[in-house]
Amino acid sequence: MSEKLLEVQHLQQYFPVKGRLFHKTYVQAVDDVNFHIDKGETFGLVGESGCGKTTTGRTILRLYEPTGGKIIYKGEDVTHVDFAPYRKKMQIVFQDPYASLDARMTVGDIVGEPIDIHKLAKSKQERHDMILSLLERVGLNSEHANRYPHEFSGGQRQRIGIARALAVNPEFIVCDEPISALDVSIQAQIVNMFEDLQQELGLTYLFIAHDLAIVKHISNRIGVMYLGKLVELAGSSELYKNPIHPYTRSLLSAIPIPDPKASRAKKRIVLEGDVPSPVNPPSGCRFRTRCPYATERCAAEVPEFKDYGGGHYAACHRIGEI
Amino acid sequence: MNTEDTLLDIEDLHVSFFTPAGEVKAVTSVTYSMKYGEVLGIVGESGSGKSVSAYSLMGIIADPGKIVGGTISFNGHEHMEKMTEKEFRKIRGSEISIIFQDPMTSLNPVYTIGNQLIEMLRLHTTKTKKECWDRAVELLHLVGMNEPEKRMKQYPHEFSGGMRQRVMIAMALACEPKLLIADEPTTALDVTIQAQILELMVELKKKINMSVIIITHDLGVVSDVCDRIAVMYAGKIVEIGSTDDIFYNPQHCYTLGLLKSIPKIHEDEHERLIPIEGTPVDLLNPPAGCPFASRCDKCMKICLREMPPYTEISEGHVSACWLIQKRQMEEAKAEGGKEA
Amino acid sequence: MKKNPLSLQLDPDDFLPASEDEKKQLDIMRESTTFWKDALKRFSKNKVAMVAAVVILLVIICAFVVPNFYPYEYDQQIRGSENLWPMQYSEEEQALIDSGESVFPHIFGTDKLGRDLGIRVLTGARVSLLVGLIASALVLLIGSIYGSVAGYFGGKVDLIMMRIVDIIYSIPDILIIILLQVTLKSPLQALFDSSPIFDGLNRVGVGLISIFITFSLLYWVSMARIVRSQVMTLKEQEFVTAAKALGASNGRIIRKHLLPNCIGTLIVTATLQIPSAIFTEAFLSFLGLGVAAPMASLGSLASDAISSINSFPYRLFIPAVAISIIILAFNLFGDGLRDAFDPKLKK
Amino acid sequence: MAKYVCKRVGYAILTIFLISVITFTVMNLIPGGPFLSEKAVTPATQAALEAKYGLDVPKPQQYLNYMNGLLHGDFGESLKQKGRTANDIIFSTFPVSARLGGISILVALVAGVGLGSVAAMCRGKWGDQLIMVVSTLGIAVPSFVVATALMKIFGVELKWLPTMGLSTPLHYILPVFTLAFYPMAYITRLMRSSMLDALNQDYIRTARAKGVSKFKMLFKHALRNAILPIITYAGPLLAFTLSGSFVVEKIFNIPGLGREFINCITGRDYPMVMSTTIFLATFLVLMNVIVDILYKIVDPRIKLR
Amino acid sequence: GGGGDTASTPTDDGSAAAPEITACIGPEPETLDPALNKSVDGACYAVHAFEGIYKFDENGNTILGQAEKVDVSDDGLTWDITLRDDIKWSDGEPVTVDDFIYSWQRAASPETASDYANLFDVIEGGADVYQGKADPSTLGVTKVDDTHMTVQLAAPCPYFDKLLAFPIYYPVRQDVVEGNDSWTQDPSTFIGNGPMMLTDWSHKESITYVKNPYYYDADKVTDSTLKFILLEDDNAKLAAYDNGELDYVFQLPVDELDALKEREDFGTINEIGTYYLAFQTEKEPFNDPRVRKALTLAIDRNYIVETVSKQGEVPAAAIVAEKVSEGDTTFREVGGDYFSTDPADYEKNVEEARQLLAEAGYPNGEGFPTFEYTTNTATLHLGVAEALQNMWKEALGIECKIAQQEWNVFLATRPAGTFEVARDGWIADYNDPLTFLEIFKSDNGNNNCHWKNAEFDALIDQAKAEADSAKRFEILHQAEDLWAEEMPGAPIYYYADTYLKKPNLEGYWDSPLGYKFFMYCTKTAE
Ligand SMILES: Nc1ncnc2c1ncn2[C@@H]1O[C@H](COP(=O)(O)OP(=O)(O)OP(=O)(O)O)[C@@H](O)[C@H]1O
Ligand SMILES: Nc1ncnc2c1ncn2[C@@H]1O[C@H](COP(=O)(O)OP(=O)(O)OP(=O)(O)O)[C@@H](O)[C@H]1O
Ligand SMILES: [Mg+2]
Ligand SMILES: [Mg+2]
Repeated sequence: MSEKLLEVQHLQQYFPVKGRLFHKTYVQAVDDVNFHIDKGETFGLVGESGCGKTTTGRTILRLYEPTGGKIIYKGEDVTHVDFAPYRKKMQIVFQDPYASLDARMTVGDIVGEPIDIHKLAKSKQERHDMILSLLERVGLNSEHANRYPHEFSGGQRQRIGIARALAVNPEFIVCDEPISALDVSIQAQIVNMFEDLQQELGLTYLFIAHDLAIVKHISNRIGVMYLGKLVELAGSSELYKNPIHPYTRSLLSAIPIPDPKASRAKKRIVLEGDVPSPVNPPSGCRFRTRCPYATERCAAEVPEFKDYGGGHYAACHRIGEI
Repeated sequence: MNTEDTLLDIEDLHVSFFTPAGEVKAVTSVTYSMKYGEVLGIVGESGSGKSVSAYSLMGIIADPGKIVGGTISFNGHEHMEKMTEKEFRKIRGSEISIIFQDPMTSLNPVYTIGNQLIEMLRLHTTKTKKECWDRAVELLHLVGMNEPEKRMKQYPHEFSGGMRQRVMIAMALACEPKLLIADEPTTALDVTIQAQILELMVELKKKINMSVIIITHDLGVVSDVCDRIAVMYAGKIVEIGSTDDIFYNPQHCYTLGLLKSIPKIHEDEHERLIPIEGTPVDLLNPPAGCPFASRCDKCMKICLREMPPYTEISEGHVSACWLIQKRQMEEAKAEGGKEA
Repeated sequence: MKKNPLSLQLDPDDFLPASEDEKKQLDIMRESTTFWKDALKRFSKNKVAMVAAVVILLVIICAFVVPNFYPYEYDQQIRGSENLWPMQYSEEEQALIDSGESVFPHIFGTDKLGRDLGIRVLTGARVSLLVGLIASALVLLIGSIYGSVAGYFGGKVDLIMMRIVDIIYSIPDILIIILLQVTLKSPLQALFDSSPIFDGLNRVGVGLISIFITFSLLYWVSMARIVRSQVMTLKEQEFVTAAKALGASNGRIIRKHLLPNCIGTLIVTATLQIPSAIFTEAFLSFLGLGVAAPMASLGSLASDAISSINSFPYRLFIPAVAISIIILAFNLFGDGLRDAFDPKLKK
Repeated sequence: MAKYVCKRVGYAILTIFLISVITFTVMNLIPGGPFLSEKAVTPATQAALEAKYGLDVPKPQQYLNYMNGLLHGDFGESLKQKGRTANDIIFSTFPVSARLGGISILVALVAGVGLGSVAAMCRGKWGDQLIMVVSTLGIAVPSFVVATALMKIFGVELKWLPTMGLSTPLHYILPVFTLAFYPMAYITRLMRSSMLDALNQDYIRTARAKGVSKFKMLFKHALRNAILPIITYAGPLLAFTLSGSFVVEKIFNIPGLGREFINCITGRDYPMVMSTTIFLATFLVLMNVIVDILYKIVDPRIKLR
Repeated sequence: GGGGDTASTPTDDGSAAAPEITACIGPEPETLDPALNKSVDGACYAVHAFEGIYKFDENGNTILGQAEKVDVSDDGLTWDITLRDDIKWSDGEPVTVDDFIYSWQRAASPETASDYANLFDVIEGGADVYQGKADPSTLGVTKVDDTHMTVQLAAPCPYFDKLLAFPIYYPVRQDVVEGNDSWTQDPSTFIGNGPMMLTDWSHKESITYVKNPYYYDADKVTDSTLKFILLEDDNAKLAAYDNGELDYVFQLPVDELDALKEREDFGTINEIGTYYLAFQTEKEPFNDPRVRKALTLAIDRNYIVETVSKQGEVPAAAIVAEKVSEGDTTFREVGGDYFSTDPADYEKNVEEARQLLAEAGYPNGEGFPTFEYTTNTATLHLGVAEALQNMWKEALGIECKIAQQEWNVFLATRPAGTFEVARDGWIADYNDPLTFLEIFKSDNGNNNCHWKNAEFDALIDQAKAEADSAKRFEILHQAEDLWAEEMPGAPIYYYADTYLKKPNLEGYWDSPLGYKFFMYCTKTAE
C-alpha cells in the first residue's frame, strides 16, 4: 500500500451551545472519527445532511480548532501547531460556489488572493500569468479574469473555486460537496475535471457528498457517517456491493435510479423518523432510534468501529446477524 | 383531446420577466395538458423555466414577470391567464396547491406551524377555529408527524428539513386540491429523507386522487413516481412523453445527454462520465435556433438557425429536434429510393 | 399537442453537422464589463439617481466656484442695504440704478447687517458641504473600522468595545463639547501656527478641524453599531471561511472581504449621516465650536433665522430649502449607489 | 433567560458606573460653576454656598458622597433650583416628557411602519416615490424649523391650535408632530428596505400561494419579519425620546426632562447633571435589554446569549 | 354676583368675575425667595408677593410701603422706621419689626449665601456679617418696639431708601423659612406680605398669584388671577401673545422688532444699565489707554442701536447709565457725554481714533495684532460682535476674530481675564452712580477689565464716606472722568427692553430697574 498522507485519530469536534441556566451543552458534530487517506487517492465521505461531514473536513483544515483527537499530516501531528505553512498544502473547495466567492471581487482577484497572501508571485506580471494559467487549467479563459462571480453559471463558479484552491499548489484538497449545488448536466463536467487534475497533479482528495452515486464513481474508498460518527468504511465497490451496516444499506436503497423499470422493481428501505439532534445523541449506537434491527444492546453499548476484513470497517453490534 | 377528463390545458404559454437589463423570456411556447389523477414530471436544468411555468398556473409569478401569451384552462376555469388577483386567491390553496423547493425558507419563521396550517384552512373553509385546529392536527398525523399536538405549537426552526417539508405537504393538502404542484420537493433533502417524502406523496395522491406536477432536475426522482415526463430546456418543452418513452426512447439530444451524464452506480469498472459540455443559454438573448444547439455534439447547421418543430413520435410522445426531421427525411428518402 | 407537418422544402445541406466555430458564435457571453463599469452602467440607468448626481455637481459648483466670481463678499456689510427682501434694492442702490449704473441684485435679499444673503448661502453651503462630507467620512471611517473589529472578533473584545460605545452614547455630548471647546482651540491654533506642514489644515480653520475632531470622538457610535451587526452576519458567510482557508489574516479579511460587502449599508448610513452632521455643526457653532462668525453655514443661517421668522421668513426658507435639496440629492444619490453596487439586484 | 438578564444587568451596572465617573470628571473639568452669574459673588458667599452643598471637600470625596446618596435613592439637591431635589425634578418632569415622547414614538412607529410597508409594496411606483421624498424631507428638516413653522402656521396664522403647554389633547398635536417627524421619516426608510427584503423571501411566496390577501401578506407575514431593524432603531430612540427633547420642550413650553437635562449642564448644576445622566444612561441600557428581549419575542429563532 | 354672595371671601368673589391676566416676563426663576433672588424677573415676582419698608410708585420713585414713617438723622447714619399697624401676612398674622430684623439678618448671613448680601454693607456691621466675620445678630438694626426699629448705617447712604425697596430687604416669615429650604415651593408655606399671594407654581409652566386679602391696600389690588407664564423661547412668546394666550410679553425677538415697533401694543422700558465692552487692560495692546480709546471711538453706536439691538437703546458715551438720577436731574445730565454720539460726528470720532492708534504705534492699524472678541452665544451679541468687527476693520484697519463661548464658560472667562476684549454689561442694583462705578474698583469681583487705578479706588472710597449729597456726586463725577480718561471699557448703549401689552390691560407700570407691576392691573373685555 502507498504511503499515508493524512490520518485522523479519534477526531472530535464539539460546538458549545448555550443551554439552560449555568449548564453548558455541546453539539457533538464529530465524535471519535478515525480514518486515513493515502497519497494520491480519493477518499469519499457520505452521510445525511448534518451528520458532520463538513465539520470533519473543516476541522482537518483547522478552520475549527478540534476539541479532541489528532490530525496527522505526512506523519507530523498538526493538531496544535501553527497551521499557516500547511495552508499551502491543504486546500478546500466549497459546496456552494456562489456563497464561497466574494461577490465584490473579480475572478482574477479571487484566484489571485492566495497568491497575494502567500506572496507566491514576485511581480505583477508573474501574478497575472499565474492567474491566467490557473484559469486555463480549470477550463476558463483569460477574458474571464476581469469579470465578477455573478456573471458566471454555477459550473463556472465552481471552476473558479477550484482554481483558487489550486493556486497554492496544494497536495491535498477537501472537496466539500463540490457538486451538490450544480446542475445535473454540469456535475459530470466538474467530476471529470477533478479526476483530470488528480492525474495531472497527483492530488489527494477528501471528497464529501451526500450523493452516493457520484461518490462511488470518484472515490477509491468511502466512509459513511451518521450523526457525527463514522459507521462504515470500505473500498467503493466493496461498499456498494456488500454494505454491512444497516444505515449504509438504507442509504444505498434510497438512491433514486434513473430507470423506471429498475426503480419499480427495487425495494426501498425507507427509514422511519428523522435524524436525532446531535446535541443529545442517543446512547449506545447512534443509529438505533431509526434502525429496524435495534436491540437492547444497541442502546447500552457503543459499537466498536472495527475491521471486518480487507479494510472493510463498520460499527454495528449486529453485523453478521442481519 | 378529450376535454372531459382533462384537468389542465396549457396552450402556447409565454412568460417574460421585464428586467432593467431587458426581457427575459423565461417560458416560450409551452403547451401541455393533464388528466385528472395523472402525475406529470417536469425535468430540465436549472433556469429552464420549470418553476415559472408552474407558478403561472397559480398567478404567483414574481414581480417583473408577466404572462405574455397563451391560454390556461384548469378544472373548468377558462382563461386563467386573465384572472384577477382576487379570483386567483380563491383557487390558490383550495384547487391548486404548491410545495416549494426549499422547506427551510418556505415557512414563515416567526409563526408556529399550527398558526400557518390553520391560516390555510381558515382562508378556504368555513370551519371554526377549533375545527381547524383538529383538522390541522389530523393533517400532521397524515404526513407522518409524531406528536402532532405538540408540533402545532412549535416554530419552523425547531424542525428538521424533512419535517418542514412534511408540514409544507400537509399545508398543501389541507383543502384537498385538484392539482398539487411539487416544485423540487426533495432537492434540499438528503436521500433517505427524500425517499420518505416521495413515498408519502405517492401514497397521499392515491388517497385523495389528485393530479400532481413534480418539478425536478433529478431524473432518478421522476423515474418511479411519474406517469408522464416533460423535459424542458431554456424555456421550452423539448420533449414530452410517458416515463418509458423518455427513458427508453429519448429523442431529443438534451434528454439523451442528461441520461448519459448520470453515473451508473451498478457498473463496476470505472468509466469516465459523459458530461454535457458548455454552459446553459442566456435567456436574455435566446438564440434563434434550437437553444441546445451550442452544447449539442450532433449539432447541425439548421439547428443554429431555426427552432425545430414539434414532432409526434408515438401517441403522446412529442419532441422538437432536427435530428428527428433528418431521420424522417432520410427514411422518406430511403423509401422513396426503394420506390424509385 | 400540435405538431408541425413536416415541411418538404428542407435542404439536406442544413442537416450537415455544424462546425465548432459556428457553435462558438452562439456562445458569446455578454460583453465584458467590470464591476465598476457595470455599477456605473446600472447607476446611469437610474434616472432619479442621475438627477441627484447632477444636482450634487451643481451644488458643489455653486459652493466652491461661484463665490469666487460673486460680486459680494460674505462678510461685506453694505450700509443702507439692511433687511432687503429677495431682489429688492436699497434706496442708494435704486438711485444708482436710476442713474444708469448696474447693481448686482440681492437675489436672496440681505440680512440685518446688510450682508448679501445669496453669497452667504453659497459660502454657507460650502461649509455645510465640507462638514457634511468630511464629518460623515470620518464617522464612516471610524465607525466602520471599530464596528467591524468588534463584530469580527466577537466575544470579549466585542463586549468591551460595545460597552465603550454605550458609554459614549450615554455621556451627555454637550459636556464633552464644552470641554473640547475650551481645550482644543488654542493648542490646535498653536500647533497649526508652529509649522508650515499644517498650512493646509490652517486654511480649513481651527473651528472646522475641531468640529471634525468632535465628530471623530462622539458621533461614530451608531455607525459602529450598524457595521458591527452587518459584519456579524457576514463573517458567518462561506467566502469568509474560504479566505481563512487560504490563510488570510484577520486584517485582510476585514479589509478585503467584510467592509466591501457592507458597502451598501455604509453608503446609505453615510448619506443619512450628512444631514445630522450639517445640523450638528450648527449646534456646535452655537456652543462655540465651529466656523467663527461672520462665516456662516447653512445650519447656522437657518437657526439664526428662526428668530426673525415672522418678519423675514425667506431667511429661514432659503437655507432650509438649500439644506433639503442637498440632503435629498445625497440620499437619492446614495440609494442609487447602493442599488448600483448590489450585484444581487442585477437581474 | 434569567442568566442572560443577570449578565446584562451586571454589565449595565458596570457601564453606568463608568459613565458616572467620566461624567463627574468631565463636568468638573469644564470651566464655569454653578454659582457664577453676571454679578460676581463674593468669596464669602461662594465659600458659604460650597459648604452648604458639600462642594468644599475634595473632588473624589464629592463623588463618593454623591454615589453614596445615590445608593440610598437620593439624587442630591439642585444647586440652581433652590429648594428642589433632583428626585423631585426628575420625577416630576420625566412623566411629562415620557407621555409626550411615548405618543410621538407611537405615531412615528405606526406612520413609519405603515408608510414604509406601503412604499415597499408599490416599489418604484409614484406612491413609493412620494413617500420617499416626504421621508427624506423629514430627515432634512431639523426639528426647530418644523416646530417654529408649525407654530407660526397653526398657532399664529390659523389660530387652530394652542402653542404652549400640554393641558388638553389639542395641545399635544404640534409637539407630537414635531417630535415624530424625524423618527417617522427614518423608520419609513428603514421599514421600506427591510420590507423589500422580507417580501423577497420564500415564505411570502408560500403565503401568496395559500391565497392570502395582500393586506395580510404585508402586515401579518412580512411585517413581523421586517420589524427587527425597526426595533433596533426604536430602542435607543425610545430612550432618547421618552427622556425629552430640549428643542420641542423649549419651544412649546413643556415642563419636561429634556429641558432640565440641557439647562442643568449649561447651569453647571452638578448633582442634576449627574442624576439626569445616570437616569438616562440607566434608561438607555434598560431599553437595550428590552430590545434584545423583544427580538426574541418577535423572532423565535433568535437565541439570547 | 348678587346680594347673596356676602359669605364668600373676597378672593372667591374676585376670581369668579375678573378675567385671568397672563403675562410672560421671563423663564422659570431660580427661586422665589426674595433674599436669594438675583434676576430682574425674580424681583418682579417678589414685588408682587412681598413688600419692603419702601416700594416703588408708577414714576419709579420710592414711597413708603410697610412703614408709616421713616426718620433719618441729620448725619444720615440713623434711620428710624415705624411700621404701619395694619400690615399682615397673607395668612392673616401681623407683620412685626421682628420679622424684618430676622429677615435682614438671615439675608445678610453667609449661611443664606445670598448673591446680594453685599447690599447690607451700608448697615453697620453688615460687611462683617456677610463676610462671615461677625454673627448676624451684630447687624446694626435694633428693635424699639413691635412696630418701631432703628437702623444704624456704616456710612451715609443717600440711596438707602432705594435699597429698602430692593427684594433682599423684604421680610420673610421665620416660622416657615427656618430650616425649610423648600418653603417657596408650596403655596401654603410661601407666605408673603405683598399685595398678592402665590396659589400655584407649576415649574417651567406658570406662577399664579391672586390678591392677598390681608394686604392693607387690598381694595385697589386687582381681582384678576395673575398668571405668569414661564416661557423661554422668544418666538414661542411672540406666538403665544399673537395667539391670544398672553396679555403681556416681555423681551421680543430682536429681528422682529422692526415690524413690532409699528404696533400699538408695543412698549419700551429704558433700564438703568449699560452695555459695554471690557478690555483686558492687563494684556497687550489693551494696556494702552490710547488703544482702548481708539477702539471705543471707532464704534458707530447709532448703527448698532438702530440695526442690531433695535430695542430703543440709547447710544452710550459714558459708563453710568442715562437714567441714574442725581437729585432732581440725572447724573448724565450733569456729567455730560465723554464723546459725541451724534451720527454726524462719527467721522470725527473715527479720525480721532485713527490718530490715537497712530500715537500708540499702530498707524492705520499696521502692526496691530489680530485679537479675539469674546462673547457668549446669543443672536444679539453675535450681531453686535459682527458689526464691531466690521467697524474696527473699516475704520481702523484692525482685524478681530469672534470667539463664541457657552454662557457658563463665558461667565468664568471674564473674571479670570482669559480674553482680550469681551462683551459686558451692568444693570443697576439701585438707582445710584455708585452701582456702576464701584465695579471698576481694583478689588471688585466684577472688575472684568482687570483695571487697577489707585486714584479711582480712593475716589470711590471717598464718595462712600461722604455724607453731603452734592459733594458726593462731585466726587463720583470725578471718578467717572478718570474712568473715561482711561477708558477700561467701551460703553456701547444704555439698555432698553421691549414688550407687547394688550390694549385692554390697564394699570400696568414698570420701573427703570426693570420691575413690572401688575397688581393694580385690570383687564377689560376686548
Ligand atoms: N459552527 C458551528 N456551531 C455550532 N454547531 C455547528 C457548527 N457547525 C456545524 N454545527 C453542527 O454540527 C452538525 C454537523 O454539521 P456539518 O455541517 O458538519 O454537517 P454536514 O454533514 O456537512 O451536513 P450537510 O450535508 O448539510 O452539509 C450539525 O448539527 C450542525 O448544526
Ligand atoms: N424574478 C425574476 N426576475 C427575473 N428573471 C427571473 C425571475 N424569476 C425567474 N427568472 C428567470 O426565469 C427563468 C426560469 O426560471 P425558473 O425559476 O422557472 O427556473 P427553474 O427551471 O425552476 O430552475 P431551478 O431548477 O433552478 O428552480 C430563469 O432564467 C430565471 O433567470
Ligand atoms: Mg456540509
Ligand atoms: Mg425552480
